[in-house]
Amino acid sequence: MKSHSKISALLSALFMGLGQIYNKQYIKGLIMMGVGLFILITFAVDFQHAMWGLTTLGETKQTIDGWDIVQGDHSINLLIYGLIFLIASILVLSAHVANVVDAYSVGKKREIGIVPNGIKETLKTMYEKGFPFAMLLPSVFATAFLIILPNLFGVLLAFTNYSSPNHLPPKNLVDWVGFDTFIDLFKMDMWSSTFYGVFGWTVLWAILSTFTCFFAGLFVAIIVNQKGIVFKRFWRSVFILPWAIPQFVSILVMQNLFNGEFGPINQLLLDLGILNERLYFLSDPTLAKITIVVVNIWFGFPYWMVLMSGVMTSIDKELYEAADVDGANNWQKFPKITMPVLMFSTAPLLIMSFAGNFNNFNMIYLMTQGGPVNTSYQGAGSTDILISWIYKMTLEQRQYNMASVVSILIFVIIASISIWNFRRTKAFKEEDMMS
Amino acid sequence: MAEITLNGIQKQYEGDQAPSVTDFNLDISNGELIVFVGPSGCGKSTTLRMIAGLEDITDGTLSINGNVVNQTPPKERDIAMVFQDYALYPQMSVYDNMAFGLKLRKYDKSEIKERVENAAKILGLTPYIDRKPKALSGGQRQRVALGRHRSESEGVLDG
Amino acid sequence: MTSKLSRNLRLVFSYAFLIALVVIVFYPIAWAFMGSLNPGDSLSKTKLFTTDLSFKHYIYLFKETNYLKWYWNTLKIALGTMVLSTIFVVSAGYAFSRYRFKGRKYGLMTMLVLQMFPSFMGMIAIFLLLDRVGLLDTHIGLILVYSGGGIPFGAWLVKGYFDGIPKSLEEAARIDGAGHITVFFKVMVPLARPILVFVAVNNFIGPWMDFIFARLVLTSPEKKTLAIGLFDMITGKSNTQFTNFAAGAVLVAIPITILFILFQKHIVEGLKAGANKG
Amino acid sequence: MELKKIFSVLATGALTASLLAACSGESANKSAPTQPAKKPAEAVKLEPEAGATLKLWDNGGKEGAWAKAVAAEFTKKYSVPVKVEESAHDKAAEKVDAAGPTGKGPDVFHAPHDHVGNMENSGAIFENKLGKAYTDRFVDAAITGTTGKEKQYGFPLAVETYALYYNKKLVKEPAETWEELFKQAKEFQKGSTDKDRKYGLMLEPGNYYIAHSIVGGYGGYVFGGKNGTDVKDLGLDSKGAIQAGEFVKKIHDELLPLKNEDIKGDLISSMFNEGKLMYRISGPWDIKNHQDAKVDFGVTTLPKLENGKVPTSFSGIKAYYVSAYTKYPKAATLLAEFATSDEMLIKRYEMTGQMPASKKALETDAIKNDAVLNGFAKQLKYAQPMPNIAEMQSVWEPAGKAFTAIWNGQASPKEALTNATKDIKGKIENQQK
Repeated sequence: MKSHSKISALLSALFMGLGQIYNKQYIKGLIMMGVGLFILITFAVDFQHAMWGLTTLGETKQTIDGWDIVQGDHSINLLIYGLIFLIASILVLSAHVANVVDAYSVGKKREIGIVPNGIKETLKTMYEKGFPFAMLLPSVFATAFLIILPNLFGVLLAFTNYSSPNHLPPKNLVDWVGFDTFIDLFKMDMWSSTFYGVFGWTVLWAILSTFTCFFAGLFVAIIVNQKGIVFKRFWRSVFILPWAIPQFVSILVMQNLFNGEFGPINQLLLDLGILNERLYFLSDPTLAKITIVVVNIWFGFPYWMVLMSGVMTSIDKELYEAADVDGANNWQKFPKITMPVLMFSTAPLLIMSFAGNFNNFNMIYLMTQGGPVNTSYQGAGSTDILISWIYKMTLEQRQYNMASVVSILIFVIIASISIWNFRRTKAFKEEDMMS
Repeated sequence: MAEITLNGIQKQYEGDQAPSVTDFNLDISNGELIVFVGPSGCGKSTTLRMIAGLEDITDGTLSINGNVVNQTPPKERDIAMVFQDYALYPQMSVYDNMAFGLKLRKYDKSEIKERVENAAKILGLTPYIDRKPKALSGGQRQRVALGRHRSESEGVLDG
Repeated sequence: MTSKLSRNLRLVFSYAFLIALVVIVFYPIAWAFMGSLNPGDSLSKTKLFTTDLSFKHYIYLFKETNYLKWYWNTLKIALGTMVLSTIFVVSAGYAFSRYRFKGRKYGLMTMLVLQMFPSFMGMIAIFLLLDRVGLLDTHIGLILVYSGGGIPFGAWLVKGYFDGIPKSLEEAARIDGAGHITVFFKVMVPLARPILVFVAVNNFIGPWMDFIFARLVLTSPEKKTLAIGLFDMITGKSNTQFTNFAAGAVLVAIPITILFILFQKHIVEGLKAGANKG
Repeated sequence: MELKKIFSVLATGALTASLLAACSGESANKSAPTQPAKKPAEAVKLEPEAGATLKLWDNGGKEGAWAKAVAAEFTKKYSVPVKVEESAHDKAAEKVDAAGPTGKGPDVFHAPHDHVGNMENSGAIFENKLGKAYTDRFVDAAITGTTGKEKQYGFPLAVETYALYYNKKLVKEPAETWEELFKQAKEFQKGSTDKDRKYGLMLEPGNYYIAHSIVGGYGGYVFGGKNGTDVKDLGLDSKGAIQAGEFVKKIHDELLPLKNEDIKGDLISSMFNEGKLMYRISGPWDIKNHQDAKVDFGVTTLPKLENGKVPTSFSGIKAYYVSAYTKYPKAATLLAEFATSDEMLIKRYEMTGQMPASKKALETDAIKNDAVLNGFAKQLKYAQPMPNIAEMQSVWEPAGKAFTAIWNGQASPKEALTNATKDIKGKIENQQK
């Protein structure tokens, strides 16, 4: 007996749809061949050039001769177009593999005497088995091109010398330099001392801002949800306001409120006799850090309040009733029942919030622009966190490669903290989650 | 009018070491009432779910009324199943819960109405016909779950 | 008796705290509002209690700038983002929650990991990509960027919510004779309404606040969004129109705040879903 | 691949040829009578390329309105359509980098002159080939400012520098020396209370753009060398600069004991508008603001330092540049030339109030009689164009930081400036790789 499976798989591997035609699925095969042809025409020709661009980052510089401007290879564009093709080709390749697998399995069925599906049945099984893939398709495309591609590009930049002033295209070519930039970051005093300093503060900031908001939100939620408090909805609606107002607006307002000389907060505290002399909220390095953490509570507590209220109202009443029967009072019920439930169900969000604060660009950039100055830092201020430092590096100083290196480090840090934490939460271990 | 035959049915979940159901043979004739009894995890539900078409059958053949239905999707098997948690659609009223399957099978409106009302009467659900499942007691919910299949199919599996 | 007393005491303190908190929450808001009515150019000169008020900044917005046009642009982008991202996120979240297929685990891992990249790591790449497909400086391009960017987080959230819906419901529907599409639209989507509203509201709000990607993608002034329009008033050395900015900001904040309060219940639900399953 | 190589060899050859031509062109100018045949190609009358269409980027607002007017006239004259798009000039260089290669960039754009170095390095701008006949029309600073390491690029629109604003109601005779200013200001500040603050002088101390005037006045410098472009010779820790740091500290201690972070531009403006501020140091961009607030103010040179020198403010040159990504360099050059003709620059002054960069336009009566502009013009005589080499981008942040630290009392002037210099040196070295 002929090995239909092998022959058809081989044919399909040769060209999309051939194996299907061999398996007598003519319409399906023809459609697939059409798709294959389309890919070949639109894609394969440029592919080689794209890969050349990705590996060499270009060979000719821009030249100007009199009035003639001849554009050379633009390394950065070549890099991106190379990536676009790379990702597209992965998608195409997976389609091709699916095509081979399909041909193989249909061939296999033929070997045991099952007649291959006609086009009608094919469509039906496609609908039955392919439904989840169809649902995923739009997101896969969008993710591949709008998230993976840009991030991959960002990662790759770290391995080039793309930076001002000597490696800016199109007049210059950008080259692959391997890990040189990473080594620079840690070897050069100037960069590394800034990095360690900014990194330390970033971690501290992320922890402080996450926990202060968490507990502030928890506290407010407990107060509002007490028995005997009326107009619960009203209170919650008011406290949700800071969350609803566009952040870039309220941060700028806060910046004005906390102006050391002219801000009303200082004046108020002086008038009330709480202070004897002005506090320089935003110009003293330590005080500035405290100020942004405190101000951040204003922005961050509503989220947790809303969340905690939601979780608290959904805790099974029977738990409390059982505790009542056991003779527990309010002070015992809270740590024994409420708290564990809250912690359990909010832990994953706490981690996400930590990651979010780690990269809370708006807060730092709009509130202090990283200031006050820190004379021992390179390109960063006392309150700069890694992400705002990167922003300055890319936009103001055009050190694109160094910015990418720091981005990668941020990613590695956040990813490892998050994954380590997720692993410890129950949600992650559940068979259903990751099976 | 349903006869169900299980012939050498086997279920192997991917990643599990031992199969959940091995070489299970059973003939159920029309009108017969069958009860599976056993400790939890012994494969009762898996078998039922295979009959209903909710799980793929790893090996063996399942026939209903003499036709092999291994590959037939659940909706074409003409089987009903009452789930442990009743699986009532919370967003629909009792009436709509019971009428859902009929609507999907394109019965005409008057017939749906007649069948549903009839079933409701038998199960004593007429007063609650416009309520949502949430507003029913456990026993009432169970009856709705039964009732939604009463009108439409022949074989009933009680999970 | 003592317990009653302590209860009352507790309530008194609680109300005092709540009222204090209301003041703290409202103070910056009231201050920004008064700033927008303050006739000068500087926010720092705002007084909370004063009769020296003027609507000139609001008039300026409508007469001297394209404020309405920005508003309209932003509304379009916000609606587009809302629809598109909800489609992306719900379809992906549903597939991840309800189906078992090859690569599911890796898909979920990827989604998790992708959330952790610093957001503006690949801005240049996005710019050139949009250019390549001819979507640079178009609202559609920006909508795509926003909707795409929200997929990992949103899909996880929606997946978590669907995970909480008993599987038996959809199995019952399948036995009732429903196909994939019917199960999805008739049974699952109505049940997932809270999370859908949450995702939709979230994505609707995003474009009102972002000034980084909007500035990257949109270059022509007639396509500006509110956030850029307002931000331009206060950046650069000759742009110190803080009070015009405040006026514009007040008009942005009002609808969003209303939206937030209206959908409060759904937001709680959505967050809870995220909390339960992360 | 092979073709590409051949092509690149050809192109390099062409480049060398053109460089040689440029050199000999220069010598031709010097010894014009003996070598009339080698007249540079630039002198040939320019014609726009057939089918050219142009895109012009300028700021919005009044400058944008002017650009549109220019575009309309240009189209009338040359029948080349010009599309004007709004793009903030201080972000233009960056945007050209991104948009240029995609073909979405402008043909001509407005940028500040201190970006010339970077734009030259990345090859974003095309040389101004109009030669001496063109450049002679402009004030020197405008041309040096828009000249890069290799070539002259810009088509100057306006020159600006900062000077001393004074409120005429509060100041009878504006101070000529800092000594006088200190005296007047202290007198005025006597009436200041916590609730009703009054200040004699306000400036943004953390901005090196401003601080440089004092540094230069005391003989300090950023880069040494002939044109201030020797990046090996850093002068921020020179004696003059440290003296300047001490003087700035004195301003803080005696006149303006506020923290740098608390002094914002909008705040200074509103203090000035309310008549609670005698003097401020700022540029022409604040004119409109104060005129709108109906403040009776004057502008004059910065007061003399104790060594008798007028502080050397930084000047900025607003100029048009031809993008190196343009398909129509000739038409684009023509447009830039047209926009910077005396007639158009006078029109620009009328529409925007900015000081034109061309000598002839500066001679017109309207400008001569513009008291405010005159104040800036006087200061301009002492001004130094901001260095436009790319390395300058490494200076702003550390230098600003140093002056902030001095102002806020975080570091002594010597310490702060030595640190800054070290920092800048390191940055520049790092970038030379």
